[in-house]
Amino acid sequence: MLELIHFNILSVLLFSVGLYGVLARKSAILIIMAIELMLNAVNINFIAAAAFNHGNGLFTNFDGHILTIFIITIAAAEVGLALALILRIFRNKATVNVDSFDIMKL
Amino acid sequence: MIPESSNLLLLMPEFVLAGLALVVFASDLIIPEGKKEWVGRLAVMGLIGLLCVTIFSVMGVNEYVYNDFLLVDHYSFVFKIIFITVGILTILISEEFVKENLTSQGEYYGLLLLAILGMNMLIQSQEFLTAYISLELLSFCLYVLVGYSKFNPKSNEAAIKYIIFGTFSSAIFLYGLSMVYSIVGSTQYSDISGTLAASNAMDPVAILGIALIMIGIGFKIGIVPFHAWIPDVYEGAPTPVTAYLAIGAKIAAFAFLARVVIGVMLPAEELWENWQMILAISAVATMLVGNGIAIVQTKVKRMLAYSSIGHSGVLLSAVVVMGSTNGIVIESLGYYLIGYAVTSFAVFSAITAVTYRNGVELIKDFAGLSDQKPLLAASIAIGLFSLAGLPLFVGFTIKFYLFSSIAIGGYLWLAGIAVFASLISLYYYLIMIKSMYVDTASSEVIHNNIIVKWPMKTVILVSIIATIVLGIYPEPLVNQINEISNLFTP
Amino acid sequence: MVGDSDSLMNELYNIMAFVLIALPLMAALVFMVLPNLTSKSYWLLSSIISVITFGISVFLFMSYDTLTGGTQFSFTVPWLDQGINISFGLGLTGISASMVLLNGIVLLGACLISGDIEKRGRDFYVLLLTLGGGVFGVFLSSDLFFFFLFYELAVLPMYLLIAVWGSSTDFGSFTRSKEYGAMKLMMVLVAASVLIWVGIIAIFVETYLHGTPTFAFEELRRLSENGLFSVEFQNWVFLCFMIGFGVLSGLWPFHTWSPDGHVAAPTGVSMLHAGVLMKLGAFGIIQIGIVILPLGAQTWMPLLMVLGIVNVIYGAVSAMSQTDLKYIIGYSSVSHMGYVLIGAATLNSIGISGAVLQMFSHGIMTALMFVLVGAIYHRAHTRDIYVLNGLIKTMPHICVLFIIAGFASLGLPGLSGFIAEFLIFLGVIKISFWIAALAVLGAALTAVYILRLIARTIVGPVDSSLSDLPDANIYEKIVSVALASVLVAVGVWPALLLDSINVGVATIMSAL
Amino acid sequence: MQYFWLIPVISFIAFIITSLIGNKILKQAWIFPMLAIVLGLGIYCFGLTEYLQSRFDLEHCFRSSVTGMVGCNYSVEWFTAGVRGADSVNSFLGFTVDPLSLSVAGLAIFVALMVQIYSIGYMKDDPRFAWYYSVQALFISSMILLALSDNFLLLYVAWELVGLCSYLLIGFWYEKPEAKEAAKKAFTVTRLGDVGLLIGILLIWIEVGSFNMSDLFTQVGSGEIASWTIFSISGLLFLGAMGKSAQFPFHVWLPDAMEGPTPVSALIHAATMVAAGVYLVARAYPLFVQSEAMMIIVSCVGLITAIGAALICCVSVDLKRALAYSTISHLGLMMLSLGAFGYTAAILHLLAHGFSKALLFLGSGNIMHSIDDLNINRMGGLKSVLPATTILFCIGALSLAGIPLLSGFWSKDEVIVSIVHNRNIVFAISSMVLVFLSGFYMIRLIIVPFFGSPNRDYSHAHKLPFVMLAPMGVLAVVVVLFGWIALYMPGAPASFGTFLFYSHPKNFHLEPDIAIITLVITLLSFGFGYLIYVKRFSIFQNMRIKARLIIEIVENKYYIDELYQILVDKLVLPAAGLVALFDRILVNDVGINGPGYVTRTVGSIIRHHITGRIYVYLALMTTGMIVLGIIWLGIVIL
Repeated sequence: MLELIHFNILSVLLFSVGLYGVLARKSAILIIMAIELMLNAVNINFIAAAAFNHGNGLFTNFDGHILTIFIITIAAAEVGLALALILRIFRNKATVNVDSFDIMKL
Repeated sequence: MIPESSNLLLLMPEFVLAGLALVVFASDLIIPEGKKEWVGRLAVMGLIGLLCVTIFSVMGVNEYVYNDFLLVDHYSFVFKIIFITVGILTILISEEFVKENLTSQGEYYGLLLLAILGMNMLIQSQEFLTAYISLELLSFCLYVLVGYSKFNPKSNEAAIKYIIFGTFSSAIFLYGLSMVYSIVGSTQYSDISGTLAASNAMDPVAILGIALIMIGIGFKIGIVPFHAWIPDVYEGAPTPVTAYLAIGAKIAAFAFLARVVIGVMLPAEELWENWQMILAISAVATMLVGNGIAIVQTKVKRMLAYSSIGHSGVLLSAVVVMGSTNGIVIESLGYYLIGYAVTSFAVFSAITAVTYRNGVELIKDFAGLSDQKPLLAASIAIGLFSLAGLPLFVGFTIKFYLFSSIAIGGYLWLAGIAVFASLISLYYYLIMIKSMYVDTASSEVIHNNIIVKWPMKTVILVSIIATIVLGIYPEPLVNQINEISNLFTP
Repeated sequence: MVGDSDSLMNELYNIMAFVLIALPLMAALVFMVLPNLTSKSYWLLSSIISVITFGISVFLFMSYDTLTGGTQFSFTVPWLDQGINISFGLGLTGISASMVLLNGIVLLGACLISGDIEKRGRDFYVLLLTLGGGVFGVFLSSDLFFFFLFYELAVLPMYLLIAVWGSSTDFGSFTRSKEYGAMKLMMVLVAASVLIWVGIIAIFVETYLHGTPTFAFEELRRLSENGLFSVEFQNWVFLCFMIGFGVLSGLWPFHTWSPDGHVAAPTGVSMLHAGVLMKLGAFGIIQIGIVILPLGAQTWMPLLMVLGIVNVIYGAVSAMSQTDLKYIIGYSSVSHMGYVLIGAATLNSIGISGAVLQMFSHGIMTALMFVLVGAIYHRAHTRDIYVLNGLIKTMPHICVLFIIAGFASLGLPGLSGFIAEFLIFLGVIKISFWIAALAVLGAALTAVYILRLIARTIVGPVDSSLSDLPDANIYEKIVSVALASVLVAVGVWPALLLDSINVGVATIMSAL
Repeated sequence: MQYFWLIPVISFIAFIITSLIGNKILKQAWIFPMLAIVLGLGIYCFGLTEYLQSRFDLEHCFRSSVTGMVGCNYSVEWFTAGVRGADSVNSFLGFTVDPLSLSVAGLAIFVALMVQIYSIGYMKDDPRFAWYYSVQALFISSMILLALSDNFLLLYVAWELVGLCSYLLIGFWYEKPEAKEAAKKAFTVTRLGDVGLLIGILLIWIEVGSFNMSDLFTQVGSGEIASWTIFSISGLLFLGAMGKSAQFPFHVWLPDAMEGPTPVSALIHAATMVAAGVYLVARAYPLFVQSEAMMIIVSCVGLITAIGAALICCVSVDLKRALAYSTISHLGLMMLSLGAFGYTAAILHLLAHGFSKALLFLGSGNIMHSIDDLNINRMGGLKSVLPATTILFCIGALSLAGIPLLSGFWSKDEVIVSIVHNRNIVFAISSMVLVFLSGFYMIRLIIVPFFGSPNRDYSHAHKLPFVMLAPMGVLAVVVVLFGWIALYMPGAPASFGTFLFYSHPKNFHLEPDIAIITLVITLLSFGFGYLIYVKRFSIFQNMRIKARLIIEIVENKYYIDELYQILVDKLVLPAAGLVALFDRILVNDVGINGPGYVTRTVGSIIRHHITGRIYVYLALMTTGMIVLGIIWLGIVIL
């Protein structure tokens, strides 16, 4: 039987994978993707909490579901914007390797 | 008890602002190339109108709207006024810069307006999802604005760094929110604080959730250890945008933080006591790291970025002592933010004027400015002296006030470190002043070709005068802010 | 109608203290707004302003009623009645009366002497007047917040004044650039004010927690008498004040900003720097430290006295081996300010009144010296005492006055320095014989370096390269003669100042 | 008498006028100082007469219970410092008129008048004629103040002012390196002594609560002050006196002071200012006599100084320097006398010496004026060139040598009597040696320059104007006649000893045995001098060669100047240099610049965590989160 905790664990794992990806990848696009993973972990958490706790205490409405939809939307916009910016920099530098994005430092 | 209302007219400023943004976007299509500054002027006129609208529609109001999602009160009123004013000033200093350096000028102003809208919503939200969406609205605009200088690799790089960092911190923020939600079942401040205060044995999940939320906000403010993006983004962004980041975005973030702390954290006293220490440590680190690194900078904007980190530390120290002496802290925090804003405008407006044509960025390139453009040099000097906390300028009074309230809150040592940090800051400000006033003009950079037009001149004069007047006659302003603090003192 | 004009006069009389502070600051502001004039006209305008402030300071000094005593010319308006509750309070005490007079004199002198400033005249006079106004503010404030505000305001212009209009000097084995001197001065002084700031905040917090938040001296004093401040509290806060204010008075080992500042500064600024700026610190210790924190004062005074005597001897010995005129005078200032610190540390009325008199006397004397050194430097383009010689042949006026100032400095009776030092000795010998003996010895050491200076530069055979230098110009003559006459007048008739100083000291003593 | 304060004031006004307008009326600049001093002399004479006639019935005058003399005091408040009534110091401008102050003031005014008249001739060609007179006026003003002041503070004021005048006048020809160095030396050395004086005054105030002399003496007399305190106070005062009166080891400045104009040497460095030390000891005599140890110290210092200086005087070839050493020797003798309870004798000798030595110096001034040289070995046979000067000089010299009927004889006899009576045999014999030496050097100074064969060509010698010879003549008359007041003092019951005395008046009595012994010794010394310098006995020449070493030591002033020079060069100056270096390197560069440097360095190190790489930033953020979490846990657990 699936409990809330299982979804939570899944979410933590997904979040961790995303975190790892953010820290380990050198390509800007992969970093964005990893961040998307993290956001998906968030979504899982929200949906699971809303579904399992429905009716208890303050869990009377569909807040969790609504939150998820908003997050998905915003994440999409975010990715779009990020990709646009990456495209821009790719045109100027012909690379998306974040190692080369260090004109400004120290 | 604050009444709830369904009077949507209370959101009139936001509606008007959104409409204004659309009008500005549309006007960009109509206004021909070469007259694009009228887009900005239209925005300014609109914002001035908005100022009136705001004053007439929400002044003195204290009501919840949208099912308790938003709170229209004096706090949000004061900050709305601040945001709109900051917006006006930013647009005014942008005009020449945008014309000389950026393509597609129209959207620039529209995005600025949307950013203001984001701030306005952020400040009056009483619920984390609304807050998050407003924050993202603000952030999206800023991401674009930072990268607005399309062909400037620095600008591109800054935008990339900003957006990756920003989305990453959003993810963390949201993850924290999801954890809190799974315990509380709601994202409203009052519900969360109610649950936190009620449960004696605190749920580790909720604590971790709150922590992640705070980290997300901490990123926006740029406190140590979440400060790394600030220097790069400030440096890479077009100068007026840097000003906007350093002034508008920072004020918004702090206003938001204060709201969250007051709404969520303070009722859970035990939790807050632990947090105070964490924040204090972070504040000390922020002040020392920011000012310490600023000393060795050679580029003006980067130096100001680090100095801005240092100021975040000072402000964070004020947040630390919230709770024990609410009223006076909020009062001093508000006063500090306003004083910081006018002072920073004195600095940034002049720096924008200097950089818009010559693109100078090194401190030593400012040599000889006082001979060639005395007004700009004076503006920067006054602003820097004020930032360093020297008197006659507002910087002295706000620091004195803020440090006193920190000390009253029981953190005299923190106040002491803050004073010490402002001593360090004096050193690098003086280096900048030396460059302008003492060093002889270099042959490579000549400032004589700078033309200071009336919008810029207005901002410079207004900010200089405000820097002085607010410093020596702060009473009306403080009284206004005092109204806010009364809201939070039972 | 008569009554009206009477009350107007009364009004004006009451706000005199405010006018004194506001006038130079307003003038500075007006200069900034005014269209560009020539340097000469700014000089003329600021000279007029300083003549007026001089007049007002003389008026305040003369009208200070020594029979009534206490704080007079009180002027209080609420400034912030919310939150931390600050009022803008001014008042003239017996001690500040003579200090205000000192600043009036030195500011006038500094303005008159600076007529040769060509570069950026406007900025120079704006800053100079701001400095003067700030100093007046410190002496007249009766409120800790404004005291500190004016204190910082007085420090603020120093950086630019030195860094822009100063001069760099190469000493062979090392160099002292004007930027370095200015930066060091500014950083050390502001670092010192960090301590003061912390102390002020600590005091305020105590009063706030007690339910009577205040910055006003009178109020704080009353609270202190009622035992609000515990001994431990007083101990650490007074230590902050002692070091913080002490640094501004050249307290060893934080004194090097002062000689290096002098070496870099232009003449008028040196005058104000040594003449009044260094007095602010001692004034703070006496007027605030001792009055508000008497128990702390009692704890730390032995240390201050020892440091003061180190100042005296160390400054004098350092001055002995210097070769730059300004260094010599700078270290002599360090040495003389040591007397002030010792005098304050005696915590008895004679010592403190001696300290205040010494502040006045040293202010005038050292201002005079800097006028003359500035004049010499202006003509000979060097301050090296091994290069300068036999100057009295070519510049008799400058040299004669220099000798007068020098003798005032070594404590020759008949000039003001003697009475001041003598009173300090009297105060000290009540505490410790050996400290007094060392202090007297210090005065003898002063003779050594002053006479060395005179023998090297002023008398003796004259070099051909120096033989056709002109003597002082009319302004230098006026200023130097006026300052020298003050030295003589106070030396011959010290009661001029001592009457009001005694009253002020009586107030302080009643706090102990 | 109550107008005595006018004397210094008038002179001071003359000083101011002359220094302001002196250069405009260059050749007439002497008028105001002269006028002032003549007026002063007038006031003094009236005052003296008044004192002598009616001192017992004047309102302000009363007999001191300690000294027994009648003193008249007048004072006004000068200043008060501190809280009035509680803890304050009151100081008065007051003067006292008693036999002691009258004597010294009289000496000062009279000699000053003579010297000023003399200077009209002597200084007339000097470009700084006006400056000379104005400083002279200041000197007179302060010297009279010194003599008259009734409290120690005022005395100290005057004490320093006369020092200032001495400084200014020694350095009168300041272009000369020797002159400026001598001036510096004089002021510095006396200043060192003054440290003692000032501390002594401070101690007096602590003990008595006032600076007033009579208050001090009353308390001392009533035995309220511990003997140790009396010893230290008197010792400290004596330090000041030693400095001013050029007593060993502070004597080094006086010979160098001869760089000043000769009339200045006559007035300041022979007759008046240098005697101030003796005057101070005499003034504070009630204090000194309370401490037996101090009296012995005073005698010893006096004796050492007297003999040491007399020996140097015997070999000095510079006429003025020789006279200066003679002055030191005589000052030593006065100190010796004071230490031997010869109070009256010392003052009498002070006066007699003052007149005589002024005469001698003016005589040497004549020589200087006419042949512009002071080396006695290059003179010889001056008697034919300067006959009048020769006579006058001889009168002065013989007076100091102690030839009967001249004033020096009486005073010296009085001194010797007190030494023999009050001190042991060593002192007695030493004083006899001293008599011999002073006789010897005086006869040497007479024989070598004035008599014998000329060693140079005098054809270019300048003639002496009357204005220079006249005051010398007056002085010579005084020198001849003055000593008789030892037997009869007008206005007093009998001798000078009934006018000026300590504790009880005592008549002067000539003790024939002592008088005869000293006379014999003096004559012996004359004979000795005659044999050496006139007959040039070869035995003495041989002795001279054999005692080369000793003579060399004496000629080099026992190497004391060199010792001081080494002390200054090798100890004081390097120490000062070291302090300055310490100040620059350690205090400034390390102590002040150091923290700034450290901050900068730390800044430039920690800036390296901003690497510019996004993933590093993100990692930093993550690590920061974890670190904050650990801290948070720590806080929660604690």
